[in-house]
Amino acid sequence: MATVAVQLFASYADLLGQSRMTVSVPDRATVRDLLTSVRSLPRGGGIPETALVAVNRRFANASDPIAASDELALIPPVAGG
Amino acid sequence: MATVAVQLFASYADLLGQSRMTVSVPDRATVRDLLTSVRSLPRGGGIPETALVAVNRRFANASDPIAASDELALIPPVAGG
Amino acid sequence: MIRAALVDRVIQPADLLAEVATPRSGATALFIGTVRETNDGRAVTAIDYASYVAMAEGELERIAREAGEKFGVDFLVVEHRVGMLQLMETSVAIAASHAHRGPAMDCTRWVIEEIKTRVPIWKREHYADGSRDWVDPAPRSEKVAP
Amino acid sequence: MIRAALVDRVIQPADLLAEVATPRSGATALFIGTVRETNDGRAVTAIDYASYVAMAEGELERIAREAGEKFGVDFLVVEHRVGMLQLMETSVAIAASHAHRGPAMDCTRWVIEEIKTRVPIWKREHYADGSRDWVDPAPRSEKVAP
Repeated sequence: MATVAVQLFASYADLLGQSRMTVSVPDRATVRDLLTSVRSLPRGGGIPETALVAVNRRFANASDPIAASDELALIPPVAGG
Repeated sequence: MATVAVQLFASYADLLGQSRMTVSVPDRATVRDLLTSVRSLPRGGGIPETALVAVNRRFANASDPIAASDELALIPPVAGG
Repeated sequence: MIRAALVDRVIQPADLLAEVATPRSGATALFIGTVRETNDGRAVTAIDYASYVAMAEGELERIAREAGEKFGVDFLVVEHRVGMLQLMETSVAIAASHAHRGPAMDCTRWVIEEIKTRVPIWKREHYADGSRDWVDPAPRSEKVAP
Repeated sequence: MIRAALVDRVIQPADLLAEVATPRSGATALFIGTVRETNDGRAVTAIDYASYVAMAEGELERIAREAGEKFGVDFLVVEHRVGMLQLMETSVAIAASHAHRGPAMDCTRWVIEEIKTRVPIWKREHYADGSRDWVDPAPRSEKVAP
């Protein structure tokens, strides 16, 4: 197991009551593992299994690996413009 | 025969050396007759058989009738914008 | 508010934007045509826009009205300038606003295409070599009615 | 000149137009997004735009660069505002100029569509009844990568 820091924004931040948190993920974790960990937290189930995740400020795929040194963020459906 | 006044613009005015002229057309003349008359004038052959004609400030069809009281104009290919 | 005009003064795009601004709109599209320094490989120094004024005004107004109906746009301003224009000056400006972006952008685009097809305006380009020519978009002379 | 920025001050569309003005261009297209008084039938009084700033800036710049390549556009400015905006204030402005109108308009349109798909910006609408909600364009949450 490893610990990673995750940023939360907008509705996801409201849902989990914080804009940054740390979660435990398996060794050699992927984006999918991160989402599983977040969703297992209290109220985490409100975040969709298919939520967008950014790794180092770029959108990532579910199978992309993550590391403790990565800048990770859960991205609610964007609504700019 | 009747006489009608025609306005000319841009390249057509340059071609015929005037911006307004009178031409003779048959009785019950159409737009097509007007063009035939204009094209029979000196240098008039430079105006295409299918030139655009406006009757009372609206584009007309070749078979539309014209009268001496109409505002007639030969419209070179437009190039606004 | 839908308005179209032929003008012989400088066009101020910001004024058109202000005219179509309303709390009912979430999207505004603006198109501007300007005098470009080259055309068909020749160096242009200015363009003289001539017009059959009485007809051009009517045609511009019809285009604006038709565009409003076609795209459900209530806020549309169109101005086309005539006279001698220097490089970079605005010859035409079209501003449309709508609740949503699709109609605002579609409307603006349709209006400029229609202007180029059916408004009796002609441009005489002045070239760096001292010559000048009427611009002739040849294919358009093929038909009698639009 | 291609430039994109996230800003927390008033956007001046006229400044963007001036930035893309050049004698090489014959056409300029501008798109503006503004705060609208209603959404989904609810009376809106203001919108708070939030952003993952570091990523949004990079994504805006990538979109502008991609648009420049895709449409052959050399003059493009994109500004998206964040923070609290009142009715009629501009949230996003995109100005593009090009020799010809097609690329200028296509480019502007493509940029706003991309912004709405891939830039991490969220809006919290404030309603006349005192409530407020994050705007959730539901279908977009279906996928993991854009």
